[in-house]
Amino acid sequence: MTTKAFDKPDYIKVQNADFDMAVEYQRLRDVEVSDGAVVVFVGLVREFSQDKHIKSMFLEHYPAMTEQALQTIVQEARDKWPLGKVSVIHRIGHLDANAQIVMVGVTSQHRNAAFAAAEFIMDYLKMRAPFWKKEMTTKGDFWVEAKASDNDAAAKW
Amino acid sequence: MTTKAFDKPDYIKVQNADFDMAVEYQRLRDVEVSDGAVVVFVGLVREFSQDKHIKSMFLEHYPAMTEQALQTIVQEARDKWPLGKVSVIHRIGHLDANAQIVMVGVTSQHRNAAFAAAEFIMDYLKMRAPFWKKEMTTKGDFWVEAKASDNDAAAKW
Amino acid sequence: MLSILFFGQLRERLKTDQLSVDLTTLGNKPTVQALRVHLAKSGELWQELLNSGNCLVAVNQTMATDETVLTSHDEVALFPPVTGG
Amino acid sequence: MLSILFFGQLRERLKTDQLSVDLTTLGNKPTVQALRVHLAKSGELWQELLNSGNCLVAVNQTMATDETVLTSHDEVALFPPVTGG
Repeated sequence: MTTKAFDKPDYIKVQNADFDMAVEYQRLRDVEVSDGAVVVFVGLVREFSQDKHIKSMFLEHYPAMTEQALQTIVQEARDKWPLGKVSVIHRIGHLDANAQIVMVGVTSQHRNAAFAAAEFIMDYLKMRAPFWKKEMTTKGDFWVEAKASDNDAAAKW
Repeated sequence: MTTKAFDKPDYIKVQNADFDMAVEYQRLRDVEVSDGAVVVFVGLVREFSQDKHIKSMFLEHYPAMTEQALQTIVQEARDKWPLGKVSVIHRIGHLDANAQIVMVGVTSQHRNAAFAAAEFIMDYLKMRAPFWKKEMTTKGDFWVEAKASDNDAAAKW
Repeated sequence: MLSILFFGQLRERLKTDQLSVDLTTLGNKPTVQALRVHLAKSGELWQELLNSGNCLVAVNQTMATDETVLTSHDEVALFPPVTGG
Repeated sequence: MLSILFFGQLRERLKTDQLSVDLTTLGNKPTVQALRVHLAKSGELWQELLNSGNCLVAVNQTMATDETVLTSHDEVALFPPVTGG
């Protein structure tokens, strides 16, 4: 489940285990790189989806494809912006309300490149990485429907 | 030096002390809010500025104005996007190479709002908050010159 | 043999994780489209879900289209639009 | 009296943190511009730095312009373009 490319400092993981922001932030601050700008995005399980109270969530994925899809997205971001370190962690399996689902962390010498790359990776991950969410709510279990706005978000790049 | 508004959950601090990402991230994840998206930006002292090796940095500010300027910028971001929690911490005084200088953290139900607001706050902070940096380098001490690109970055909002 | 995988709501509604299809059953031009037509013969629900426009396809772990030509031992995955992140 | 504060490189080059100016010395129309003209009389370096276009001004902790009118007890800050973040 772990991929560590040695020619570029990408840290891409798909795991059931939770991740620790302090550890992940430290990984991005690696002194070898000495970038001035760090941007981190974290997505959390929301407690409410429209009118439904979410008790937990199940995240299914396509194991053989997932990391390759994430690596392709990270490489596209590297082709667009000058980036130092990039981390992408996506959790799978059962997650409780308020749990961390996904983290994208990016460093760059330029803050606007770091912001753009982190947002780009999230937008493309939402559209192209093979994950599917099912919400266990007080009104029953529902597969999450893809949103047209996610395709719109990716279209802007 | 501490300002805590009770009508809106802003955490704005100007301090010499370092800040701890784990603590600040936890503050943003406050369960009361239950936003799905968290974006954090951190600016670090770079080791190199053009051809000069930076040993340390001195950050001067205008104490009576600084927090008010930061609060105005945060309020402008709240007027533009639906935000949950917002944190802005800016350090002053002597800072070593690789030290943390500034942190902006934002939560929202929408990831694109969280990204935009965090970037907006940084862009405006760079243009309007009364801080001045002096770099102590191996080639002497130099006040940092304002960059035209920082005005351009703020102009896009 | 082609290996066919199903994910998400599609997997659940078809009650099928995985199945195998002999490439020769897809005729002279064994495309993704030909595979859809073949699988749709399995019943009304299959017919409905595989042609809904909400059924994406990856061949050998890369997103593919209806025109993509299949060869023996390909892994074909069928799934709804993704909802990660 | 007006309280005038200096920051950053401006403070360092003028070797001045702070000074007081009697509002009446600025004439009938005591604007920021009139204050610049008054302070510029302190010497060539003052003349150069205060009129360089790189000298911003805040009145009572809010960004101001040359046309801003000053009143007694105002706090006026003069400083170079900011470089925080």
